[in-house]
Amino acid sequence: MSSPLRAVLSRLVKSVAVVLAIVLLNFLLIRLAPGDPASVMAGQAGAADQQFMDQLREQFGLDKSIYEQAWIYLKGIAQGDLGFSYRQNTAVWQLIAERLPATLLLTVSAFIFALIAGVVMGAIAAMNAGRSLDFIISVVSLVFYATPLFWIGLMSILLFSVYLGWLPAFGMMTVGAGYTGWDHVLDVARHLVLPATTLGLFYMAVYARMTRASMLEVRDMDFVRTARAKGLKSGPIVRRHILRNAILPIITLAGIQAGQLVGGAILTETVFGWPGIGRLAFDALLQRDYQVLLGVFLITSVMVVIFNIITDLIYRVVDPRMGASA
Amino acid sequence: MSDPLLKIEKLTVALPSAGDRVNAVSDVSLTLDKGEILCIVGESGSGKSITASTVMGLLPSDQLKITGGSVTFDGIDLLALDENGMRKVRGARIGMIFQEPMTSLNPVMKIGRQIEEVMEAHGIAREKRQARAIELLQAVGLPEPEAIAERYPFRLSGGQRQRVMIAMALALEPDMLIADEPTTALDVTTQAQILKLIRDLQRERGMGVLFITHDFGVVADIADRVAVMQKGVVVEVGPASEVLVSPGHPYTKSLIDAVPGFREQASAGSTEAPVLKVSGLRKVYRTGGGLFAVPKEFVAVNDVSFSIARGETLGLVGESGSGKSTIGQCVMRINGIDGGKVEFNGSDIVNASGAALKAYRAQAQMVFQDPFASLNPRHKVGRSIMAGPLAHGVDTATARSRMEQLLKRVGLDASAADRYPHEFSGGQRQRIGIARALAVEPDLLVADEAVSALDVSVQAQVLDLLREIRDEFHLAMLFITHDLRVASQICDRVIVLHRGRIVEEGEVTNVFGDPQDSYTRNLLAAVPGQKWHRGEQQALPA
Amino acid sequence: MNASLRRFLTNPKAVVGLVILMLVVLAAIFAPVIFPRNPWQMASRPFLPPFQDAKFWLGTDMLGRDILAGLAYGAQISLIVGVASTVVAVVVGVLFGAMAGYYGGFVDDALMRVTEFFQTIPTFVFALLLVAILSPSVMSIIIAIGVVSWPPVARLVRSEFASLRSRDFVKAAVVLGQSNRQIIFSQILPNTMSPVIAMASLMVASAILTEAAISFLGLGDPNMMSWGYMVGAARTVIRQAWWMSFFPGIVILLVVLALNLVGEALNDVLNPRLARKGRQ
Amino acid sequence: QSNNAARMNVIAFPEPPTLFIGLDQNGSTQTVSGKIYESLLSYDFDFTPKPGLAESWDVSEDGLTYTFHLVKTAKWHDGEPFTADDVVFTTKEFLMEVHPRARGIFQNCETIEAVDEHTVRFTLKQPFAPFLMGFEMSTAPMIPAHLYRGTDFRTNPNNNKPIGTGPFKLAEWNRGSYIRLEKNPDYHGEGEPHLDEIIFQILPDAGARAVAIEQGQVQQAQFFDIEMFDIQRLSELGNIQLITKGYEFYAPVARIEFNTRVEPFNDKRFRQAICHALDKQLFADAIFFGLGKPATGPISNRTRFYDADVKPYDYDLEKAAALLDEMGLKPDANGVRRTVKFLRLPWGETWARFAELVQQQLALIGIKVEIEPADPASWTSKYANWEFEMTSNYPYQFGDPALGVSRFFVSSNIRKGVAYSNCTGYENPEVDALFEKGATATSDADRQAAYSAAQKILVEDVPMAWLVEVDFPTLLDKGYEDVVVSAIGVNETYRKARKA
Ligand SMILES: Nc1ncnc2c1ncn2[C@@H]1O[C@H](COP(=O)(O)OP(=O)(O)OP(=O)(O)O)[C@@H](O)[C@H]1O
Ligand SMILES: Nc1ncnc2c1ncn2[C@@H]1O[C@H](COP(=O)(O)OP(=O)(O)OP(=O)(O)O)[C@@H](O)[C@H]1O
Ligand SMILES: [Mg+2]
Ligand SMILES: [Mg+2]
Ligand code: NI
Repeated sequence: MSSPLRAVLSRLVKSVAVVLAIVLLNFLLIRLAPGDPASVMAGQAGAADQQFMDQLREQFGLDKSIYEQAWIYLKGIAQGDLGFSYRQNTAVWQLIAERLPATLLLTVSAFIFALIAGVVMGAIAAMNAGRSLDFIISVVSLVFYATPLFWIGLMSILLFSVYLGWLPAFGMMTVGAGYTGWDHVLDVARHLVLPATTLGLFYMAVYARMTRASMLEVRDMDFVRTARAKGLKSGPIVRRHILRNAILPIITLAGIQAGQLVGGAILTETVFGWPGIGRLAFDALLQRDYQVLLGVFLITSVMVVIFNIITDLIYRVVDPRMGASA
Repeated sequence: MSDPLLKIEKLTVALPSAGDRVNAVSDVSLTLDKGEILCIVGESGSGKSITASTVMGLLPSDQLKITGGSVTFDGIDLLALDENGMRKVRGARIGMIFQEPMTSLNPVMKIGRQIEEVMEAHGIAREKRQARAIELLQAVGLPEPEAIAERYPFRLSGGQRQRVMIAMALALEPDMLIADEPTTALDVTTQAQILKLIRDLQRERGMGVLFITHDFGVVADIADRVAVMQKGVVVEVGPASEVLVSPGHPYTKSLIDAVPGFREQASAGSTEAPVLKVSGLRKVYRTGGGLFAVPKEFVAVNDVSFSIARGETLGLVGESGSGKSTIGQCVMRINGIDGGKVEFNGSDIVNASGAALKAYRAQAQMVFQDPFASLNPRHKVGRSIMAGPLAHGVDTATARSRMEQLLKRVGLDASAADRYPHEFSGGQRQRIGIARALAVEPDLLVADEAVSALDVSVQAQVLDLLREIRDEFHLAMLFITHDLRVASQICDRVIVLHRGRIVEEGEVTNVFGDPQDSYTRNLLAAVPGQKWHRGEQQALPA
Repeated sequence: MNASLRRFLTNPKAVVGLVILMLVVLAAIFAPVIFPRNPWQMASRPFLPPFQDAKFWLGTDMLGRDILAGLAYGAQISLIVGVASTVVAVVVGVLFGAMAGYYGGFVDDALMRVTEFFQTIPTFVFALLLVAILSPSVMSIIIAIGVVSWPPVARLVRSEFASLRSRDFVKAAVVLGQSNRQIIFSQILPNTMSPVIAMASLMVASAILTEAAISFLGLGDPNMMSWGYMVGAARTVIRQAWWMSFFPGIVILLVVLALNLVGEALNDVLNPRLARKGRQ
Repeated sequence: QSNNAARMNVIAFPEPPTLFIGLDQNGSTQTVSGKIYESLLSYDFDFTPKPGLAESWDVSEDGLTYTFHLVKTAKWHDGEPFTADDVVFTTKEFLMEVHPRARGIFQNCETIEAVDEHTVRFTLKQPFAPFLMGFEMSTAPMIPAHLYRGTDFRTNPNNNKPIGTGPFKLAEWNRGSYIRLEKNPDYHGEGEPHLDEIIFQILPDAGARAVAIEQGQVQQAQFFDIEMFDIQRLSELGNIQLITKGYEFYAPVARIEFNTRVEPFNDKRFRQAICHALDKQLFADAIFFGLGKPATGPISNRTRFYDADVKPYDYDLEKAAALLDEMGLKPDANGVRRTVKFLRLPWGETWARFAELVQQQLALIGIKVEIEPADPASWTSKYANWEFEMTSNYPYQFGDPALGVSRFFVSSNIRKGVAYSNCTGYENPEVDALFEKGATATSDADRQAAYSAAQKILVEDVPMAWLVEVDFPTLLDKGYEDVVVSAIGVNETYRKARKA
């Protein structure tokens, strides 16, 4: 087995272990929580008696021991079954699958926006270090870095939807408009603008600051001096030598933050009524819909793990030193 | 005689206000002719690099400002050039090599590409570049140049990288080469090769070379002319033959006197019973390892045996990575071992633990290489020195008085106890380190590269101190160094290590005077400036 | 240290940050004096716009509660949660990091797996879950934020420990016969404190943001007025009463900004080299 | 989709967990599946029964026999005819197994039989006055016997493909986004329905819902879809009408329930003091933004047998303080007489504000209220298991005290672990007897007498503080007519609803 392949494989095994651990942890945490889901359901039925609640408990396996429940759940997962939501009367997998695309659309757009805008801003700032442009960019990113995401969301709704009326404030498409084809795409895009920027701004600030710092650090490195001693123009120096090396820590960071993006998505999806799994998770949290929660957690963790593997691979491509165990 | 290739006149560069002196360099005037090697020597911080950077236009202009003087290169006023004008000079007409080969190449760009970049920057047609790069790699003596061109820097050794740097600097056949301590980070053997390479290329192409070093041995081997700098001022300039043999300035003289030479008198040796006995020592490092990877094993020390008696100094020499420090750490029980025995005063210390280990700690001490890293920056000096005795149950008052005595003994004021390490110079810190080791009143002292980081003049003082202390306290000393001349100055016996094995061992003058093993012979041959030491004037370049 | 302190106090970032923080701390401390009325008490008519009644500069909310008083009392919660959860995170992180970095090998491996595990879990989601399970209260929020934010500290401390571990002065301490405990706590730990302190001040900032987000989603302590709660409660009336969400948001922004400035200034002063590395 | 189709966009919040009304009677489930499933009757605003799947009905003199004559042309959405057998199956087998509230009604039946294909007869064991109120859509939705008989009702695959007899069929359900119902062309009502499709938009965010109705992206919002404070503003926009009719069947009274088992709530004076200290008008204005009026007692004035002639609790802090003084609860240095816990109802912002206002108001008489937060699960479980001191609630009354009110007060319904039972622990044999009489008496006059007496006693004993009779609002685009036509308003079939 070649060594990069081996590294990727061991990475995968490790990831699976992490995912397993997460499943167990969440399962235990949630099961240990107070509140009996059967009584909620019974309550919502308008009236309830013991017989009805026992029925419910039995139906959803709530009368079994916690270990049995965990085991049943784990077995289910191994067979690709994320459980069944008794609140929504639907397979958890289906609930998540229906909402996952919306979340992916939101987070990936936010991520791409943040990464491109952030790196460009950071690079401009670093190249003008000490000048007013740098100052402006630094202040802007410091402010976005400190602004609560949900508040930016609200303020941008106020500004862009309520007062200026430029962009829709909520949802993923114009309700009842029944657009098709390009109109549909455009419609979704218009709805995407505010939530994606809101979610992305914080990370944009993070990447801008990071890029700036990283570039300034790389700028003082020996090999940059070498490049200058070669008589290179500043363009190639920045692109080939400084940026190329400065981007490495950002890739790592981006990988780590993929998971945090999902957290941000809960807030964003709440503020903008975006029909994704962040919203699903929050509703499930409030309703103690255990199965859905477990499913969402599992999926987000898997997403994080996948993101990490991807960044790992990208890193291997970008940094030749990685994966070469000489 | 035509105009010199490079003419520096009254160059003054100001330091930022917080500096310890006003100017980094002041009123520096130097000239360099075509086909000539000018060495700039001087202690750390004397302004050598600043001078070179100024010529190259690479001063960090936000921190250091040129406040006076001129630099003329081949009739061009370099200081008057704008960035674009300067850029055209850099790489094309003046090449430069730096001290740190490990960090001077872009880690994520292939070697060949990095060389081609120089040509690209100066308008060489794309088709020619690749062939030329290979040709250059060949010229600097790299094996398989095609393969090397396709590699990333991390796959090359330090010496190879320095060759790549040279290839890069020479790509456009510049008129002048600036080399800022290009061999300081390298092994002696590699250093010798690189020095020879630079010298040969310079001859071949008739370049002017501005060579910066702090090692007089190197100067002796390579320089046509020498400029000596001290605290930003050129104190002496002249042909190498004159400056090295009959230095005019007292500073130059003191520097030259401090250069250690090989000892000629055999040491008396010790007749006592050995305190430390190492036999069949083996140490294996395991790295990597994981679910899918078998850990890689690296045998750092293999079957090493030796013993040291009180009052005796055993030297451990060998090139970088030969396992010297590893042995020291095994002896000190910082590392575990994978085979063999280490006995102190007849008792096994490898498996010692608890009280036995603690007792050993009071008897064996260590002096470290880096004076800046070996003292806890958050502890006052007094506290650092007292830590050992206190750890061994000595009461505070005794520890304190012992600490004060030792400070005096190593030549420091008692008031030093209340200061922090950063308030001391490197040499002073090394003295503090020695005092700390002595505070527990050990029988054995391990000194790992204890003087390597110091300037020659300071080095000489610390060596003297160590020697005195050894005699005064009747210590057994294990002296680890890569510098054969230093070893020869202080050791009674010496062990030559090569890849973790002993290749030669014996009384110092014997080993160095009449080496039996070919590795030892190579090592010795690579020591720069030997002919100068032996007084073979004629060997100096004319 | 005095020199660093001077450098710190002359750092413009530090000055701006400290001034804002000082104001907030004062507001938190003197809230009961300036606004003797319970912040939950109705003070005036509901939906009073700002800058109209001199007694209620920032207006009132839908139950007629004074926004300014709410902000002052909210400062208490934000600061308490920010500082306390950071303390939790730092203690846990330092312990984990110190053990892993100092002992290396198996201990390191095991502890780092745990750390990685906690880093993989989407932190905010996890914090929400913890608060929900422990049932919303100041205590549970502190615990939740602490639990999700220690891994970066652990990593930082671990790497500092690992590098200091091989530093000569630590070897010297080993050789001098100091015990592991002495070495960890008196030799190495003080040397890791500068970056940890700098990181901690940045963590207080993000803890305040997290607390605000948790309260915004309605999982805050229902008996404590907090900024996040105020924005969350105002969300639904944003069209009628922009000021209800605007001012608390601005205050959060300012405080977090101030803490970031202070953190950066500390970074600049305490570890000039690390300063540029940014976070994480 | 053609754009001149008669379409209506309605908010659905929260997203219904399922559309199978047989198993789930959540509010939003009712709103959506009320268009898909039908029951035998519908009710006018004053609860007069109207035809549904039953064309006509007779009640015997002794109040023991109810005979329903069914619509003959009704078909299930899968094409099978709707028959008396379906009614028998639904009421005798299906609902008895899965629907506790319906069980409470149909367990009064001695026999349920199909007289012929289109006639069903219910024979009661003893008179049960509100029996005719039991054929509302969510109480007794008709379930197709041919798909459910003999199956495990809870796991029947048809649960995900609702098959009813209603004017609309499920066309598409895009979870998290919308549910589209389309016209049932085979509907039994002549020329009905008038709408081509109804799209339920799932808008989880309150702000988003307000914008949607404001900008005309949806044409109807109901219950608590729009936060109370927004109603007035939206109703003044010109294109939107505010309707408060159509909630008579639910007519909840927002109230605080006391756990009368625990100190100090076991003392009537303490409860009365609280009643005096709460400004009901303020609750109606500040919490419900005028959509409601102060309540006088356990029965809403919209529900049958209301009686206004009960002891009044005027807002009077002095009376409240006097009662507390009498109990010996003296203020301490901070003015606090007693600290109590308030278990907050987790159904959204309104109830958070409600709790905060209780806290504010009781503070004025020295009762310090600590709010206990709860998610739905823990609220329900704490409430059901009597682990609370006070909590708020607003259960539906289902048009008749025997169906929606007595359950909270009769001692036979003190059942630990069961939410929405007599959780306050109130026990009074006199009240038990009066409620019993109210349910079994056959004349309305007798019933009124019993319930009036019960109300008087309850208001004197105040096991709960009744604060506000909540008016649910329906916001409806002015371009639609005949939408709210019965006591169940938006949960109705919409067979008559049409574009103007
Ligand atoms: N960027 C800088 N900012 C401020 N001071 C500097 C800077 N670079 C060098 N100096 C100072 O300038 C003086 C000369 O430095 P220089 O690097 O030329 O010394 P050097 O002779 O090359 O020493 P070494 O042998 O250690 O390389 C030193 O005192 C140094 O501290
Ligand atoms: N902790 C370690 N893990 C793995 N390999 C190590 C470790 N320490 C040293 N080595 C390797 O063991 C070999 C011997 O190292 P050692 O430090 O003893 O060399 P040295 O002779 O002291 O060299 P130098 O002159 O550079 O100090 C080197 O190849 C080094 O890379
Ligand atoms: Mg230098
Ligand atoms: Mg070494
Ligand atoms: Ni679509």
